[in-house]
Amino acid sequence: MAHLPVLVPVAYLLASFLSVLGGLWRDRLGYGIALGGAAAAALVSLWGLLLVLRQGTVHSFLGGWPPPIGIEYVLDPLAAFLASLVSALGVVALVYARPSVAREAPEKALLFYPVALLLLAGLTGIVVTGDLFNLFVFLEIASLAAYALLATGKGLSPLAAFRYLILGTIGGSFYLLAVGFLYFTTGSLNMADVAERLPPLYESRAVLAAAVFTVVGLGLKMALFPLHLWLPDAYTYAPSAVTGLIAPVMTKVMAYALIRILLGVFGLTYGVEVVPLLPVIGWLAMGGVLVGSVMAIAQTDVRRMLAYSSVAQVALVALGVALANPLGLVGGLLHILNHAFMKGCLFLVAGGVYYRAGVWGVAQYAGLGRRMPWTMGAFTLAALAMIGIPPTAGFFSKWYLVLGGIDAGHWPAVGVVLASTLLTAAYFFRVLEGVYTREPVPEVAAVGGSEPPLGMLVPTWVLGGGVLLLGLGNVLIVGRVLEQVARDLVGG
Amino acid sequence: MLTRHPSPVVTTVARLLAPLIALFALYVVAHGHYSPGGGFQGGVLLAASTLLLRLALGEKDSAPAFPPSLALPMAVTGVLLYTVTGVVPLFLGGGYLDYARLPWPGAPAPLLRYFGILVVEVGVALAVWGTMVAIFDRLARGEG
Amino acid sequence: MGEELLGRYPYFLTALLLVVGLYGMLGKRNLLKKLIGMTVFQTAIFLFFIQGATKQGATLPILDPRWGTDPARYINPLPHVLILTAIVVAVAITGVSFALVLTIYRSHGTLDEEAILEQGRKR
Amino acid sequence: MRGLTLVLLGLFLALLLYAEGDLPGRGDPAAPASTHVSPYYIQHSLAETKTPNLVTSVLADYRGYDTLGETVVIVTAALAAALVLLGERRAD
Repeated sequence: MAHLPVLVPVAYLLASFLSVLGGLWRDRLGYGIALGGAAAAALVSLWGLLLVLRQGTVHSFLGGWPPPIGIEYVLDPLAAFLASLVSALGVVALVYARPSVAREAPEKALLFYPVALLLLAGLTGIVVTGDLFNLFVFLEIASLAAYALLATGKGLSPLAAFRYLILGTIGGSFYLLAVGFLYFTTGSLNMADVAERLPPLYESRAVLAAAVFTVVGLGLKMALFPLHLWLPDAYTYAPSAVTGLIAPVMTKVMAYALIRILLGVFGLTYGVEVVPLLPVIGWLAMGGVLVGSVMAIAQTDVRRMLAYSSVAQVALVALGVALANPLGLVGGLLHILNHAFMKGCLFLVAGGVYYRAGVWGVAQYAGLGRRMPWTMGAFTLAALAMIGIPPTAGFFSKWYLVLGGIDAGHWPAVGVVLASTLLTAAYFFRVLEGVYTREPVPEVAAVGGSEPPLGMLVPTWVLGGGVLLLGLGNVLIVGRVLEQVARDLVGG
Repeated sequence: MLTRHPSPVVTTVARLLAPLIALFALYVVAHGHYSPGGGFQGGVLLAASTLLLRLALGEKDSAPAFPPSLALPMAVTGVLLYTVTGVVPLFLGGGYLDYARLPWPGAPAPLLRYFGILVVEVGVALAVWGTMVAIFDRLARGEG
Repeated sequence: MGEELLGRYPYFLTALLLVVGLYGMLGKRNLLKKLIGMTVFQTAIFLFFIQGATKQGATLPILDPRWGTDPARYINPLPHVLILTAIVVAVAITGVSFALVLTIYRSHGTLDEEAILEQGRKR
Repeated sequence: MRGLTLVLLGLFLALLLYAEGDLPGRGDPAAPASTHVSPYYIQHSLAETKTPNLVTSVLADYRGYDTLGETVVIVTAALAAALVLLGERRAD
């Protein structure tokens, strides 16, 4: 099967549409199809990863037309790696969503899963495509699904989703403008073809506009500081099943798209020597790490704290890319993986606590350590990983980021990564201190607050265990996948 | 909820026009190979004929022409038709959406592509028609 | 310079429309006005692509036996295809945003962004 | 806030006007977009797909996957709008 990479998004599409039809007929059938489809897609993408590692990049020509006439799918190690990550986390989030949606948004259950699958289809489509315009189409599929899912919460949730829709549409449209400028100057839409035709045009002002619009557009989508304004509200008011699905992967896939286009199409020479795009991204990212972390300390709502923390962590990924050397890029890419597991686990814990105790506040987490030992154990593990305590996953990505910073002689970046460790410790210890040393607040004590159902606890611990396993297995991931990828993209 | 327009002129003209619009829409879908047109344009025109009935007759009286509960399944069926048309060649040794590998023995590749385009245009038309009506109905009614 | 400006007037008008649309999205407080801005903005992008598809001395991209398959005779079909896709995407976004606006109006009774945020804080 | 918006809009317009200088001439038959990929469609569409309308053949065949994505987008919109309004009650 040389056309394997196509199957990942298409499997999601088929499952999603069948799930709508099945769900209209029998409620349970819809969920069953959705979960089965997500599992199948995850298996396919893992298989694809193994295949790619064994025999190199797989190209698939859609419609049988070779590029640049037609659209091509490119499953290279990085794409296969990200597709596996997205689809695996998708399965976890869908398992978790069943009890969570039944509690937080029961009336939405019918269409929740099909739209969630469309989100995953869009994200995997972005990951494997080798065509600039096709990326835009799948970007919008993912975004539309995300707007709707984020709007299913209570209170200000629809408004937060609407603001995200406006800013997200600006981002998508800027990207489309960039594609237009690239198309009219090179005459092609295929990424590899454009990359080949671009070097003689490096001095072109239209190419400069394309680069700037790409960075701003995808920067908006990935919530790169100072374009992150939509993110905290959107994550705070959404149901926890939605944040559990979107927070770990969505902004990361957008970061991947930026890496792909900036390094893969424009090329490192353009981003550093012709126009100092990467250095600018680097300084913005440093601002994002500091501002996001400080804002996280100031929050009283756990979800909001985690959302600001996401802004800081995505900025760390961007910082790794901006260092423009293999070590930094490995750090950034490893952080995509690690942060997906850590932040996913934390959001799932927050949802589990709400399920049993009905609270979101940092202060109300007091005393939960004794009442929900397993849930809070996962929280502690993920929090330690976020800070970067050695055996856990978070340590290694920060380690590579620091090495990359030293390698580039970029001392401010090194300082920012170390500072982010301290700031992250500050906001997590604030929560952990209450969890393990204080008595429960009366409102929590009144409702009891035992462990959430297994359907939520198991996914939480799958991610929690993943944080540990990734820490132990990082040598394997870096050695087998990321080092090669980083060398291909930034040389050295 | 939309209600029937009080003027008989409006309702009668709408009932006369709707089938004509739908007929023209079918022409636009089918003639997309030779003139501007195709699935999207035709689908939107089909939706226009339905929405004209909805606006003039109200939801209840126009339901026999297009039941509201049909819209979403139709949209999904349309896109499913497209997706499955793409999957079939995959099992016959071609790429995804490679119409030249559609299972029709003896037909030359250009003819297969010609008909492949028609099949997906029909799928697109169904999807667009269903979507437009589904969104309109929900906005007009204001609930899922 | 003057001649080039005249030859390029569609591009400049498009740029102006883009700015108008962006202003609507960022500068207005009413959610529906933001949506109007969004539609203008997206339409301007369509115009940007379409004005770039023109070719001097060529006609619309439907093959005509009189002119055969000479590429100089037909304008570039690719931007038209891309924009057909982009139009559909824009319609889809508009549809979803209407649903969101309706929900917001139901629960808050207003479409003024500041007023809604004010309500949200009070709760 | 308003001042910031105006500054951003000014920068946006400035970039668009700056970029204009290096775009290929309007309607130039020698522009990259008119010479690189698009002639293939014009020359081969009839032979390969029997379809004289180039927009249709590119839309549904050469770049058919984009069109699938586009159809998915529109169905996503239907599902998304339905999801947003699902279970909402009228405020009357």
